[in-house]
Amino acid sequence: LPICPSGSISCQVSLGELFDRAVKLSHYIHFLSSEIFNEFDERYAQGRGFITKAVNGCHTSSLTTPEDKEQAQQIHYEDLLNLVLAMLRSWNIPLIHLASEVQSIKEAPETILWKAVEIEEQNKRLLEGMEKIVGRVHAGEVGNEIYSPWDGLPSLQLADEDSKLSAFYNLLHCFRRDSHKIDNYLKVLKCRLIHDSNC
Amino acid sequence: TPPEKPTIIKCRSPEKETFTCWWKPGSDGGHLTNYTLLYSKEGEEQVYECPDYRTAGPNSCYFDKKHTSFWTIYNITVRATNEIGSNVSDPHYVDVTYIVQPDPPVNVTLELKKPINRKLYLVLTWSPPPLADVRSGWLTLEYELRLKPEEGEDWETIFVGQQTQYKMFSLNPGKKYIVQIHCKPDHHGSWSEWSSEKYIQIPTDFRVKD
Amino acid sequence: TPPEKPTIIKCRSPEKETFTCWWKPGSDGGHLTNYTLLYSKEGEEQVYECPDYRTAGPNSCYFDKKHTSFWTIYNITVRATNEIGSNVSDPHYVDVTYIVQPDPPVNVTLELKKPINRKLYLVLTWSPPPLADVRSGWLTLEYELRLKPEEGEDWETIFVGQQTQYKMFSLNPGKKYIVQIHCKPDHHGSWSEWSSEKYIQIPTDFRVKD
Repeated sequence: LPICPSGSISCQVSLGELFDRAVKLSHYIHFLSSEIFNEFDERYAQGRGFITKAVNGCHTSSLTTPEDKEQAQQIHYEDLLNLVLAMLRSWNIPLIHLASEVQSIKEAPETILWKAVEIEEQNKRLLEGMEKIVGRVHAGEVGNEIYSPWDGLPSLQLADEDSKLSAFYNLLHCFRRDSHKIDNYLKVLKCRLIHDSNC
Repeated sequence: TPPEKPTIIKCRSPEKETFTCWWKPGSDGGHLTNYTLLYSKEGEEQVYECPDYRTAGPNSCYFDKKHTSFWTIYNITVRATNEIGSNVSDPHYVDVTYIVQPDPPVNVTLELKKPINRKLYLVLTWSPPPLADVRSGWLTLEYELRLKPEEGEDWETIFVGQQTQYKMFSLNPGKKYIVQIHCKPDHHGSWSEWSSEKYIQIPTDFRVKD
Repeated sequence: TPPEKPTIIKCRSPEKETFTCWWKPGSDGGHLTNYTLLYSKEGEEQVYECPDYRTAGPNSCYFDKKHTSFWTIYNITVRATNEIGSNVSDPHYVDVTYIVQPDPPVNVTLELKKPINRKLYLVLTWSPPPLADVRSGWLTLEYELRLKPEEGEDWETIFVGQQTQYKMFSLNPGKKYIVQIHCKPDHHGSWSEWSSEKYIQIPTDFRVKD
């Protein structure tokens, strides 16, 4: 049990522990997002060329994110933290709808349904954690609320099955990519801020 | 007299998603006494009351997923009140990651294997507790097994990391062994209870052939 | 005749910073044929030519750090041209995130440890491949080890996560074991080749105490 220093107003979870938990969670969320994407791809997307529509079709592409190691190391850590926060916020609404709309897919297996709900819950939890970390690092101020709006709900509800499945594919493809970026950036941030880039 | 000060005795999370705290009442001073669990979160002034006094039985408070945050430290107290007055427990600090105690592993199986012209050996297999198994990437468990001859005194304990299988080569022929397994989260948290005892009789020709 | 259309056979990144693609020429139609690799990146109209045909040897294109981006799909084709005409390969779509195959781990050491009145066990340690920068957190590697008795048939494989050390308890006394380790980026990419074989002789008194 963390022994709180007696007389202190309250004891705190250390920044190092917050990052450990955030990285473990982002790793888990990306693991889930890869699984749900692969399962959906195998079951609904074989030979239907959904990838071509998904290319360059992510609602978060307006956020300029580091695309290689150098960029990830050169960007100021506060900007990278805010970028992670912006990406998580940008996915809050789409994941809520994914978890509910996925139920409408014909014969969607339980494993896909359960993962969609789990991803939405854990992403919200990671967002809570990141707001805590940013609040701790920025000493209070949690940065203005930048995020990319999402207008994809109607396409998840289309009557035409093929178009609807293509919309789901696009969402899962984009979330797999973004959750991997988030996981990667948090691992870099953890090594930079907690282990002095010497993980 | 006012009721005696209660004591918070334990808080536990079985799967890092929810948690429960239990308290032990002091004497009730001869009057009907009721108990209120209050908590605040690190860095916040606001005080909340226990969301659910019933699910985990008497003198307990159950925090469901919505009320469980694993980014913060909870400062928990329990107040006992009767018509004369009230008394508050010492604060109990909880960081959910540190109070994870999983349920024991399940489906423990023991199997003697005798490959041709090779030694007979014992294979133990088990599964994670159901609650943890579903979220394999979220709650990483480590296992430890213990065994001893049925009439023996001291257990031999072997840490096997994250594996859910173990091969035992060097066992004494003709002996009957008791085997149990328990598990723990890979970082913080505590060992589960031991799984129920399993028995295996080693045949007498279980010899180390050189 | 114009050359046959070439085929892009493989693209690989050894350390998640650069990558290389290889192609297999078709028949050259009896004329001197040269090859041009062209690529475009997701969301961009512009078409670029291979930045370096030499570093990775014949029929290859090496993309150094400056030309390597992650989380973006490269559309790559190779054109074969001779004096009669030319032919273009099918497009090969690559996101470098998914083609990382590290080199094998290095400095594999095996050490038998015998703590007083505790069982003897084997400690394996290793280091990440030199090219891989795991210090910055950009690349995170996971490891798997396999071992088998020298004359044994089937390997036993154990996933050890991100650790670079492992303790083996259940080993067969008197046996000589072969041990190898390989690694993979966490999440995506493929396993490296196995490290070179290491041998360890387990002494005969490696017995379970009653």
